[in-house]
Amino acid sequence: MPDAEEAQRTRVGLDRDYVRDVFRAMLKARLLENKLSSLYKAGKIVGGVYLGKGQEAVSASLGASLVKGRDIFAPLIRDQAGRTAFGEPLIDCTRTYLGSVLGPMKGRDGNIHRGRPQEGMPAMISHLGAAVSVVGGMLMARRMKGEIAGTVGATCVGDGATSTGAFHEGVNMIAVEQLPMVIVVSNNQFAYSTPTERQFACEDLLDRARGYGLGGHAVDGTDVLACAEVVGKAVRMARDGAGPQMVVANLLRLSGHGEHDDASYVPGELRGSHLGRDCLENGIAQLIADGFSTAKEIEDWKAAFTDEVQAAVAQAQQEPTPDPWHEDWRACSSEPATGEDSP
Amino acid sequence: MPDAEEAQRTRVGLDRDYVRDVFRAMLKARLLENKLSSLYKAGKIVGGVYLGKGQEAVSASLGASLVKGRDIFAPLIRDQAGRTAFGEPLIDCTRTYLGSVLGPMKGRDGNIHRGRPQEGMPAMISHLGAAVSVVGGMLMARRMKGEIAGTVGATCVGDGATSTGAFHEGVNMIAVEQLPMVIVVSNNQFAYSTPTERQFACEDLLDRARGYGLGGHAVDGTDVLACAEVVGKAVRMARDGAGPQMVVANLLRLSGHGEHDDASYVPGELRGSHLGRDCLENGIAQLIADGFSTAKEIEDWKAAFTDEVQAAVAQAQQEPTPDPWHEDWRACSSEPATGEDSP
Amino acid sequence: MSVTYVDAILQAQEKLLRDDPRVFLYGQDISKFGGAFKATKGLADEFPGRVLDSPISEDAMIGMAVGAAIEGMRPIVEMQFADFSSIAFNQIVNQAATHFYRTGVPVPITVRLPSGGTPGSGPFHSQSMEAIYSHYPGLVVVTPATVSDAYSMLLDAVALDDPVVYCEHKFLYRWLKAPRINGDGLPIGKARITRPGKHATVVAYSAMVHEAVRAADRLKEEGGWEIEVVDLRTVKPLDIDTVLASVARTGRLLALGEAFPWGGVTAEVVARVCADGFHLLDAPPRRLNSRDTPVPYHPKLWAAHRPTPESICIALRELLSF
Amino acid sequence: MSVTYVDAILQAQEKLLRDDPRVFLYGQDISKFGGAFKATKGLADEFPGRVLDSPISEDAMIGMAVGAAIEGMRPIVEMQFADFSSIAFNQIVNQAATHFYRTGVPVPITVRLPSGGTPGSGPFHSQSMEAIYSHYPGLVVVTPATVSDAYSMLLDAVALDDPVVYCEHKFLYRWLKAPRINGDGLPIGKARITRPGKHATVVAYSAMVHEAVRAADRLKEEGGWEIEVVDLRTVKPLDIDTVLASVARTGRLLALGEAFPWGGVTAEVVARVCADGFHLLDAPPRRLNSRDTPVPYHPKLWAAHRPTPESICIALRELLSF
Ligand SMILES: Cc1ncc(C[n+]2csc(CCOP(=O)(O)OP(=O)(O)O)c2C)c(N)n1
Ligand SMILES: Cc1ncc(C[n+]2csc(CCOP(=O)(O)OP(=O)(O)O)c2C)c(N)n1
Ligand SMILES: [Mg+2]
Ligand SMILES: [Mg+2]
Repeated sequence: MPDAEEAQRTRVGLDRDYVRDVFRAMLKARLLENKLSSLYKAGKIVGGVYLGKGQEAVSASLGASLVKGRDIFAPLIRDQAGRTAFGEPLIDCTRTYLGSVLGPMKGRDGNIHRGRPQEGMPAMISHLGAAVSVVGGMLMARRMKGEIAGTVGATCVGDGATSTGAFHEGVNMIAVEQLPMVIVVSNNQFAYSTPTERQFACEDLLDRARGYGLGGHAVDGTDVLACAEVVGKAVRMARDGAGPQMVVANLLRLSGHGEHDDASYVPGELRGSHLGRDCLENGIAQLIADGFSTAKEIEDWKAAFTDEVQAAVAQAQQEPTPDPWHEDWRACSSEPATGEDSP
Repeated sequence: MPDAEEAQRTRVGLDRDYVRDVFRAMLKARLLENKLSSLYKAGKIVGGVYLGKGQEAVSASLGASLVKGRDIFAPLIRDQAGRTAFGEPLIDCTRTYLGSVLGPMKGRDGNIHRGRPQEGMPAMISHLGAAVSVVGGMLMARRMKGEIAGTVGATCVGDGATSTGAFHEGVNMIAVEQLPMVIVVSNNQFAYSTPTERQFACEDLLDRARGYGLGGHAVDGTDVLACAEVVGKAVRMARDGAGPQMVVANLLRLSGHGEHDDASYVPGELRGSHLGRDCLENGIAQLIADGFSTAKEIEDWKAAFTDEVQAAVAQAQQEPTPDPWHEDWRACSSEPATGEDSP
Repeated sequence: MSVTYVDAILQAQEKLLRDDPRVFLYGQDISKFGGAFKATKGLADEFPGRVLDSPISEDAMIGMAVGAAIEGMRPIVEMQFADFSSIAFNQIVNQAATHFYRTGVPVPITVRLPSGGTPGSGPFHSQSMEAIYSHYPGLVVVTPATVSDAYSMLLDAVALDDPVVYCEHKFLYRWLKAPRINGDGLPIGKARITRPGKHATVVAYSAMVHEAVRAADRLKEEGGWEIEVVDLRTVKPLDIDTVLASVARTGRLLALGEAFPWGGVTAEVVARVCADGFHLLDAPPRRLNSRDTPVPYHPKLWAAHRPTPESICIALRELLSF
Repeated sequence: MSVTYVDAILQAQEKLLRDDPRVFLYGQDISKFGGAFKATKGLADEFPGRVLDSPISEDAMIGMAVGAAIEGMRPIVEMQFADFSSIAFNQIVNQAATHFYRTGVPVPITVRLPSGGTPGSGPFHSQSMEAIYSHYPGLVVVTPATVSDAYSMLLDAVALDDPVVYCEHKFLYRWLKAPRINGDGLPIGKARITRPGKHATVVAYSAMVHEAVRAADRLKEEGGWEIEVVDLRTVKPLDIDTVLASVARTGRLLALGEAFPWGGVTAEVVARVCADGFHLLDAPPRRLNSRDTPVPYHPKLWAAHRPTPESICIALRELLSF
C-alpha cells in the first residue's frame, strides 16, 4: 500500500492519456452536475438530485481505469465522474433527470439509479451496499463462462454504506471467491448528516480491508494524480490476478447530501482543512504544473463540455415524458405472472 | 494482545476459584451433553440437539467471568458450558429438551433457544448474528438508566456467523457506542459442513477486531488455562471501560453440527492436530499439573454432576408436556392484537 | 397557526420524551439534523442523550431496540424510509414479533416507517409495507390518516407493551393540516367512520382515506350518492366489527389501499367481511390497490399506479350499479 | 423403487445441470455435503465447479445470483430454511423483483425455500413465506404439492425468465413418495383439480393439499360428501379461472393454508373469488390458516397450530351445513 510520499515519487510514471481522460471526465461531470443543480433549483428536475462534487477525482480514476464492454462498473450516487469516464453518454443522464421516456429507465426508475446492466453497468437500488454482491455475481458468471480473463468489476460506496450488512456480506463473498473486483470507499466524512464518529469506530476504514482479506489502498481523494495512480494500480492488481482490492479515499463531500440539503452541519473548520480541498480546482493546478495540460486547453475543454451538456439538456427537454396509457405495467417478462389482472 | 507465550508466563496469576469454576462448568456441561446425546439417540428428545463438545473451555471461561444478576450473557448453540458457568440451572435445560411445559419457553420454543431475558440471558433466535445488537441494546438501556457501571454484556458466535450482515451491523454498532461488551468468536473450523476457506478469506478472524475498532484477543480454545486467562482479561477490560472486546478462540468442533450429523467431512488430519485436542481431557491434565485440583477431586465432581444431571433429566421426564387446550395462543401481550380471532 | 401531520409526529415524540424517561429515539440523521423529514427536529437539543444517530444498520437498529425494550426502555426507531426496513425485516418479524410468545417478556418497541408514494420518489422511497408486517403474529400495525391520529396513535403505540409498526404517510407530512390536535380518544385497534353514508362503504387507511373522501364528494355531487368511508386506523388487528356494521348499513364494500395488489389489507378486509358478513352484501365486494409493478419514479406514471379519486369513482360506480 | 419429493428436487437439479450450462447451484453446505436435506447430494461431484458452498450470507447469496443472471446464467439458490430468507428479503423483493421492470433485463433466478412446519422445528425452521414474496410485483411464487410437480415445476422455474420463489415443503421431503415422476404437463400458473367433487371446494397448496384430501376422504366416508380439492400449485400468479370453475360447480369455498392467518394466499383467494364469482357462492367463503402465533416447537402445540384433517373437517361441515 503506497503511502503518500511514495505515490509522489512514482507519479511521473502516470500515463498521460489516462490522466487527461480522468481529468476530462471530472470536468465534464462537474459541469453537468452544476447544470443539474441549477435545473433542480429552477424546479425542472423530476425527483432528487445527488451530486459528486469533491469526489470526482477518485470516481473518474475508477471509471477511466475500466474498459467499457469488458469490465463491470456499478456506480453509486456520487459517481457522475466515474460514469462519464467509463463511457456513459450524457444523454442517459439528462434524459433520466428531465423525465424523458427515452432514458434507460423509461421513467420507471430515476436519476441516480440509471444503469445498463447488459453493458456492464448495473442499475443500483437505493439500499446501500446491495450492489457489491451483484457485481460479484456478474464476475462469478464470467468466470463460469470462461470469460473472466482480464476482466475487472468495480463498485463504489460511501463511509456510511460500510455499516450495512449487505456491504459486509458482499465484500466477504467476493473475498472468498477471490474475484477480480475493486471496492472504492469514498470516505467523505458524512453519511447524510451523520459524521464518521457515529458511523464507525476503527481508526481507519482501510483496516477493514485486512479483516476481509482484501488488498488495501489509501488515497487522498483531493489529489487527482494520487487517485489516478492508486485507483489505477488497484484496478491493475485486480485485473492481474491479485484478488479483490479495496481503495479508501479520504475527502469531503462538497455539496449537500442532495441538492435539498444545505449541509450546514459540516463544520467550517473541516471545509477549510486539507480534506475540504476541491479536487477539481486542485487538479487544474496539478495538471498544469506537471505538464499534463495547459490552462488554455482546459479552458477549451470547459467550453466544449459546457456546450455538450447544454445540448444533452436541450435534447432531453424536448423529448416526450412517459405516458401511463402506453406503459405496459408489467413487472414480469414472462406470461405466467401476467395472467393476473391488476385493478 | 497476549501471545501464547506471554499467556503461559502470567498464568500463575489465575484465580484458583475462578479456574475451578470454569472447569467444573465444563465438566458438568460435558456430562449433561453426553446424556442429551444418548437421549437423542434413544429418540427421547423433542427437536434437534446441538452440542458444544470441544468448545467448553472458552464458553465456560466467559460464563464464569460474568456475574449473573448484573451482567448479560447471550449464549449461542454451543454454550452449554457458558450457561452452566453463568448459573443457568440444569433443569431449564432438561425441561426444554424433554418437552416439559414447565421449562422457560413452555414448549413454544426449544432447546438451544431457551433464555431468561429478564435475568440477563436473552433467548436466541436461530438467525445467526442477530443477538449482537440485542445485547448492545440491553447495554444501551443500562447506560441510559445510569446502571451501566461495572456491567458487561457478552455473546458468542461461530466462524460462520461472522459472515452475516447482522453480526457486522451489531459489532459495528457496539463499537460506535463503545459499549462494555465482549464478543467471543469460536472458530471451530466449520460452519455445519463448510470449512473456513469457504467462509472468509482473511488470514485471521482476529483482524476483524481492528477493522471494527475493538480490542482483540486470540486464544487457544483447547487450553482451558489460556481461555480462562484471555477471556477473563477481555471481560475485565470491558468492565473497566476499555470498550468492546473481541476474543477469537481457535479450536475444533468435536461433535457433529447436530447429533444427526456424523461430521464425516472433517478430515482425520485435522482431528489429530493440535486444534483437535479435547479441551476437557487436556484441562484435567492441566488442572492437576498446575495444582488447581486433583484426580480424586475431579472424579468426585464427575460423580456428583452425573447424579445432578440424572436428577434433572428424571424430573423433567415426569413433568407434563404442553397442552394445546391450555395454551392461550397469544402472540401479543396486550389487548388490541387479540381482538382478532384466529381460526 | 395549524399543525401538520409531521408536526403531530414531532409533538408526540416530544411529549413522550418529556413524560416518560423510558422513551428514547434511534435512527439515521435524527439527532442534531432532526431527521430526513424533520420529524425529530429540535429534540436532540431538548433531550440530550436520548435522541441518537444510528449507523446505516437497520438490522442492528431493531436488534438494539429489542434489547433496550427487554431492559424496560420504550425505544422509538425511525427508519429513514419504510422501504429500508427491508433490511430490518428479520429483526422485526423474527426477533421483535416472536419475543413475547417465546419468552413471556414483551418488547415495547415502536418502529416508525415513513411510508407511501410521493411523486418522483420511485421504487425504493415509496413503499407501503403494512401487509408484510401484519402477516406476522406478534406485531401491531397502525396507519394513521389524520393529524390527530398521527399524534395520539404514536402515544398509544409507545404505551402498548407490544412491538408496533407505525406507518406514517409521507404524502401527508406537510400536505395534511389541522387547526389543532384534537383527538376523539379512539384507541389503537378501533376504526373510525370518517364520513357517514348509506349507499356503499369504502374501507381505507392512511393517505387513501383522503382520496376516498374526495371520491365520495364527487359522487355526492354527481348523483347524490352517499358513500360511507371507514378509516381502519389499525390494520393489524383489524376492527372488523366497525367494518361489518358499516357494510350492514350500505350493503356494498370497496376495500381500498395504496399497496401492491396481491394479498394485503384489502384482501384481508374482503375475506373477513365475506366470512362474517356475507349476508350483508348486496353486491360483490371490490378491491382497489396499486398496480402490480414497483412504484414508478416519474410522476405521470406514479399518478396512474396508485388509486386516485377518478379510479375510486369508477370502482364505486360499478359497485353502485350492480 | 419409488421417488420421494426431495428426490424429485434432486433429480430436477441434476437434469438442469446436465442439460443447461447456464445453471449452477449456490447455497450453504450444498456442495460435497449435499445440503441440509440432501437435495443436492452427489451433484458437486458430478458437476465440478457448478455446485458451490456459500458463506452464511443470504443477502449476498441473492445479490450474487441476480448478478449472475444479468450475465446470462440461471442460478438456483438454496436457502437452508425458508425462514433464513428473511435475511435475503431485501435482495429478493427490491433487487430481483424490480429488475425487469426497472431495466428491461429479466433476472432468471430460482430461490429454493425449504418451507413449512415439521414437529419439533420451532418458530425459525417452520415458516411458510409464500405470502410475503407474492405481495411483491415481479416475483413468481410456486408451491408444489406432489412429487411430479416438485420435479417439473423446478424445471419450469429455471426455464422462466423471471425470478421464481420455489417453496418446497419439508414435511413432504421423505414422507411423500410416488412410484415414478409422471407429470401431467401443467405449466407454472395453472392449478389442478386434485380430487373432483361437487359439494364444496377446498383451495389448498403445498402440504395442505394432502390434508385437504384426507379431510375429503373422511367426509366422504362420514356422509357421502364429495369435496373438490384444488391444488393451486402457483400462488403468484393465482389461477383464479380454475378456482372459479370449481366454485361454479360446488357453490362453496374453503381456502386452506398453513401460513399465518393475516393476509396471505387464503385472503387473496377469497377476495378474488368474491370479486369475480360472488354469484357462484351459496355460502360464505371460509378460510382456515394456522393460528396467529409463531410456529410452536413442541409437537403437541405444533399439531394444534396448523390446520389438520380434523380442523378442516370441522370447517367443511360448517360450510356444508350453511
Ligand atoms: C440501507 C439503507 N439505509 C438508508 C438509506 C438512506 N440513505 C441514502 S444515502 C445515505 C447516506 C449515505 O452515506 P454514505 O454511504 O457515506 O455515502 P455519501 O452519501 O456520503 O456519499 C442514507 C442514510 C439507504 N439508501 N439505504
Ligand atoms: C442467517 C442464518 N443462516 C443459516 C442458518 C443455518 N445454520 C445454523 S447453524 C449454521 C452453521 C453455523 O456455523 P458457525 O457460525 O461456525 O457455528 P458452529 O455451528 O460452527 O458453532 C447454519 C448455517 C442460520 N441459523 N442463520
Ligand atoms: Mg459519506
Ligand atoms: Mg463454526
